[in-house]
Amino acid sequence: MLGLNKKDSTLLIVVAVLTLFAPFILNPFPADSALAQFNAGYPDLMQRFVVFGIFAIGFNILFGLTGYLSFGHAAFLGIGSYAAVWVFKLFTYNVVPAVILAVIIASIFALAMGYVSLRRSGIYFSILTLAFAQMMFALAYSVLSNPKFNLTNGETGLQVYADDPQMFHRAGLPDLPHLFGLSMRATYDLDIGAWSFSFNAGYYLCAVVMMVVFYLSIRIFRSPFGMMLRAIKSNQTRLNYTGLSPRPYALAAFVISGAYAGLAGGLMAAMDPLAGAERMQWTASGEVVLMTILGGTGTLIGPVLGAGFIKYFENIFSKINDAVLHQWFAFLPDGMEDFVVFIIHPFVGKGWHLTLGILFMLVVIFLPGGLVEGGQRLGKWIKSRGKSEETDKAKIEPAE
Amino acid sequence: MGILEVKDVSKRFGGLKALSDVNLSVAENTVHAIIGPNGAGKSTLLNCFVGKLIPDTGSVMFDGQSVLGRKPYEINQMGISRVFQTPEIFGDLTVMENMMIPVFAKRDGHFQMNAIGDMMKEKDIVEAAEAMLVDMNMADKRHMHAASMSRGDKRRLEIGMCLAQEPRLLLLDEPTAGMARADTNNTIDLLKEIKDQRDITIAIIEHDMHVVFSLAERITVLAQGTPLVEDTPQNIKGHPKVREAYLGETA
Amino acid sequence: MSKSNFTRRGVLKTGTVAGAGLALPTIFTAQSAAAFTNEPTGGTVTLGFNVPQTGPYADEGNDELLAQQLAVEHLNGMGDGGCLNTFTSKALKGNGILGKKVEFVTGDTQTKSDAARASAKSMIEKDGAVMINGGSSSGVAVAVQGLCQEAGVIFMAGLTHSNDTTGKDRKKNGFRHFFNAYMSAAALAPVLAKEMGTDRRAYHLTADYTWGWTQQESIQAATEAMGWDTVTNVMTPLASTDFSSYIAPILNSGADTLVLNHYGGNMINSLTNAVQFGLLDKQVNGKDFKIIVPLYSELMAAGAGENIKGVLGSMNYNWQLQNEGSAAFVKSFGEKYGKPPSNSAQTCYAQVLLYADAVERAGTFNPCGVVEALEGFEFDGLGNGPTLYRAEDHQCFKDVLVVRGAENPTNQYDTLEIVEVTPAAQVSYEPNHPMFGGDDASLGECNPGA
Amino acid sequence: MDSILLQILNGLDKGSAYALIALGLTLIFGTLGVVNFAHGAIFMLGAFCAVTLSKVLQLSFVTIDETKKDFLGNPLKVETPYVEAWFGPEIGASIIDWAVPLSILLAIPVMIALGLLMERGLIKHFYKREHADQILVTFGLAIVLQEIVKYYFGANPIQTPPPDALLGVANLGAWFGLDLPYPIWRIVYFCFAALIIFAVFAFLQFTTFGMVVRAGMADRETVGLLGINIDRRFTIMFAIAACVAGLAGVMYAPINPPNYHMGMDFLVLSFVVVVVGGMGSLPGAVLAGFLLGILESFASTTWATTTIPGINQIIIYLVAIIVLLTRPRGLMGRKGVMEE
Repeated sequence: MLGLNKKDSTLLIVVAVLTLFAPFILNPFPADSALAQFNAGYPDLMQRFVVFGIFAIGFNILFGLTGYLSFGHAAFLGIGSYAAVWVFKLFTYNVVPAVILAVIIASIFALAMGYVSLRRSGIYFSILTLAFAQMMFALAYSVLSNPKFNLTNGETGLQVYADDPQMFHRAGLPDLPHLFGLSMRATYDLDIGAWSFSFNAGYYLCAVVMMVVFYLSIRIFRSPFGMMLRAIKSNQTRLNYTGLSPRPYALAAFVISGAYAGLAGGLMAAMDPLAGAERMQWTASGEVVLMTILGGTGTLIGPVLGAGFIKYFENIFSKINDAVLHQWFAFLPDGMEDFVVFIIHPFVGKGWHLTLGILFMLVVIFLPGGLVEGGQRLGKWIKSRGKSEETDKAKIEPAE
Repeated sequence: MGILEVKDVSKRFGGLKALSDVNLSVAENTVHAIIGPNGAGKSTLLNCFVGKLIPDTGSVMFDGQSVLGRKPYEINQMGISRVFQTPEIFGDLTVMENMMIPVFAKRDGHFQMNAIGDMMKEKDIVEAAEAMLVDMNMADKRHMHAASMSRGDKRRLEIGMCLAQEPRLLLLDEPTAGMARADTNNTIDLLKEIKDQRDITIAIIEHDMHVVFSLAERITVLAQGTPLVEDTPQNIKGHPKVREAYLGETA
Repeated sequence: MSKSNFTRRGVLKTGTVAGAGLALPTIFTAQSAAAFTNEPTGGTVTLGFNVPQTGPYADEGNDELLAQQLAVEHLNGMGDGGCLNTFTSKALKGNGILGKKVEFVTGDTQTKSDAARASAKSMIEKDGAVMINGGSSSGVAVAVQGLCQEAGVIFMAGLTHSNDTTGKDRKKNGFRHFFNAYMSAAALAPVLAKEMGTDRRAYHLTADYTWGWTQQESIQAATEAMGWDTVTNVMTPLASTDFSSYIAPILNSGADTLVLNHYGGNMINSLTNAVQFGLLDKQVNGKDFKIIVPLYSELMAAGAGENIKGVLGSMNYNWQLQNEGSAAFVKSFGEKYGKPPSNSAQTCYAQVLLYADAVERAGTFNPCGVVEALEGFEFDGLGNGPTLYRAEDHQCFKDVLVVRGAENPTNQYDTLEIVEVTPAAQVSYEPNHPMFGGDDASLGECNPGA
Repeated sequence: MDSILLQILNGLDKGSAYALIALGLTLIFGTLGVVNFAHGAIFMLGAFCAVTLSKVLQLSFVTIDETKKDFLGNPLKVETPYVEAWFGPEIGASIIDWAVPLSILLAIPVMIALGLLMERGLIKHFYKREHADQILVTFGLAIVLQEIVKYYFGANPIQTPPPDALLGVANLGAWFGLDLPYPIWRIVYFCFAALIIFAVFAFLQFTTFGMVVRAGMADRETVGLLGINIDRRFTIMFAIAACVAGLAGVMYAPINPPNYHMGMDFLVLSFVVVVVGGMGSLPGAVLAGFLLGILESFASTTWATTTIPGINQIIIYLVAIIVLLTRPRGLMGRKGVMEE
């Protein structure tokens, strides 16, 4: 299918089905039940899953394939967001030109930063990218937001004001980012019995874009170019002595992953037209590194899983407060209830960082290949269990 | 006029004179061995051929063109391939992919951005790589991870990868170092086969005299950064200067 | 079927979405179309408390959260009722809001505008919150206020001190109970003149971001108006942890007063460093060297420890304030949590009650009704004395406290002492004041969402 | 002139902290080849050793003073530290006063134990893993350590003053007729840092243990072949590195009040320092630490910020870029360390 082999086609179809039905899959619990706390199927979080998925897929093209560990990719995400919001401010709320410009501008920055940084390798490369990104963050956060020349609107974040020109904006179009009139916030709620599902236009736009870029990333992985990138990671010396210069390949990968980051940034602004400088900070760059490693570096689906994992914790676990805990364990006797709440309390709500940290360690200790390896082991275990049950049956039957 | 002409090459590292006034000519379609005791400057000399080092003085010409100041990949594109002391292969890639990369390099030059094509559908590449695997007797290992093979197989693969580029000059840096006897003999056989079947010049740096004398047509003996003698294997064997340099015997 | 659509102008026809291939069998239950975002339909109403729970302001966020929980208790008729008994508006009965039991959800702003918007959105989209309350920085407040405007819910800001929140970034759906940089300056200036004279040379250190700039601008304007000179203003990066290289040049600058336009960790460290360098022991131009921290908070005071002794600053509220509302609140908070409330806790508590009261008076949760009920609302009994929610910019006008680090605190909670209660009239300004966006600033239209 | 000297002092002081953290980081890089993202957290734990000791020393029993009222109008509870009750008010008070220097005694065993525990319990299993995995696991560890501290101590900074005797300002320039007032504790910090750096270098230079470690840094396999148990020595080096960072933290507590995320604030900077100095080079780390500290101080002067607006925000990163582009392996880096 689409020039993919059977395994990749299956993966693509599975991912497509999962994204398409995500509003159902992520909302498994009835809306009023105590477990509804764990539902993640609301527009904002679904959009975030997908947007950060795109970001991580792109990052994986650089890091997973070439092994160049960039600590500055959040800069491109931020640049993409700023570019998109500027399009909203100056021209139109239509997301198409905004996202396209976001990709272009981010790629230009990636080209410049990659050209310089790729003169070094290993940790020296990482620190160069970190330094560039931190400089851009500092510029965006304060230097370029002074009243005389306000490019980024600093701490508050760049947003659209009523007096912005918006040259191509017409009455009748939504006053928010839209796709040819379809507002990104348009949400259709479907209630089936006790369940409630939200279908959001913005999410589906992001999901379609993610499917496209996911497909592209599979193609890149399986292409001669992808093979060259893996060769860079594997052995640069041999590559050099095979008549191939690693740098143009690495630079191309850097720009592609920068463009992915810009795309994610543009989409992020399209979902929520505000671009804050914090998304450029080193912690944000670190986050995408963690997402990729957590999911499984160099695997196709890993980064998306990693992105979902981290964003789920950030948005779901942080909201579990003591009141919610008490509600959950209300069925226990009083003393018992308090005790259970006391035990769980440090790990949820304001303690969600702690849980995340522990999980980082557990995953990397027990699943060297990240979540993908976890999935594979689970798959094998189920298979072997299925088999052993069959053999059990086979053993039992003759005995009868 | 040889295919590789080295003229008056000198190289110092700080106070240490690694090479001094090396002159060397490798004739086309011969196997030329460079031997010498440890620290004689063999590796330094080789590194000057491939762009890893630039000599302080002198010139290195390949087929009439200077290689000095060019990047390793550019020199490779001129037609010089190099086999390393420890096999340098793409360990994370499969054997087949290892073989495809030099074929791509041969066809596309040093950079081509083919980002969404399917590499397994590049028919000419796949065929050429397959053919080379068959030549190298490795067709059955095509899906193995290169890193998981034995040392001898890695060496075989590396040589195959070099040959896949159809180089005019193949440089071998102690190709049998650290190998078991059997592997060494296999490698010798392989190189003999290559020598017989292909239009290729081979320059070999070696420690192991057994290898040298089984393969070489000309031998240059290097000692303390200068060539002592250059001659045929038969003449080298009994040469007093060589015995002195190697065994510390006085003539 | 319901459809939520966060747009003002563009209303999408249901048909467009249904036409996108989602034809529905009839077994699905249908809801009536809501009149506004998250209209509460059952017996409960959900409020969203969006405060920093991780990052440097986590403790402040925790205080806000405690106060908000207390407010919910009081609204639901539990506990001692707190300020419900002293509040001049008697609309609240202690039976929830409009008879609906009050529930709340919490979110973590992480003191980042992105994360704050994400958690606010999650509370609006997932949990059906009709109002978002809290926060501890102006960047977050402005960002979340903008979001609430778009989404059609009410935003009650927590701790936000930048002029912009109710200045150029004011929004019809957003309200600020906390005071602002201009008010700090206006309240401080007369006290400074009285205590330090009108002939001082001030050296400003300013956190290099929006809040810092408005704070510095306000103080400079107010102090220069009373005759002070401004020696220089030095911007310090927000990420700075050590301020020695900014403090050292003050020694020989000829300045006799240092103004620290810093907040939180920045302020704690810059003040600590300034005291380390012995600035407070110096005599310059024949006067004792003085340090001013325009915006104080209890946590900053605790973090700075002994260093705040004698240092002047301003606050929105302090638990030592003697009035009926304050006494009721401090008692209620103190008995429940064993410590007096901070000024951001008080703001968040008051904001919840004010919102609930406005809903009761309007008789609806519709944000537009709430906006109408809050605009121009005058009240007392929440701890700050008589207060006006001004209609033009949704800023509260009330007395501002000038405080000083106590020389001899008797316990860990009275490290600050109230020097002066500056009356509201002295800190008022025109809604179109140039520091507040001038004539261009406008609240826009109220947005009920759907 | 005075102001330039003052900024140099400030730079040396900032540089001391950078150098001490970077020294440990580069030791771990050089010996174990591990990228330790938890190193900042160790620094933070050091500072909290000081906080803990001063809290412990101030542990009090409560008596009720009927004459005074607390904020709720109840009788005031007066707390008297046990130390004061045991040793008498004066000695007790001075023990509390000297809490920070005393906590060095606490920090050394705690940090060494922590280092050993970390290395044996976790890091050991990651020698052969990719750097990416090392980053993830140590970053996870850093978060966990940080959150534990936050859970017990809160997020707000905790003022930890130096002993009264070391409070205040000394005029360093008095002997030379210059006016150079400088906080005493900062001078103490610089001297302390110099002492530690000297001790580490002396240890590596003049003890057999140190020589083996240095040889191991240069070529791990060869030393292993000589039959020396290099792994055990490296474990000890890890503990020493942890100890250096921890002590840097203890002494830093009075300079800026410790908070739970102070380690993260220093982590990135110290990585930059290590890389600018050259990966695996101890003198490089120290040199780069002081260099960046001084440059940062000068970039914060009004003169610098008016010449190039915002220079104080970016100076460190700008220097890092320039150094790395002109000197491929940092100021004093050796070839082949941490390069893939």
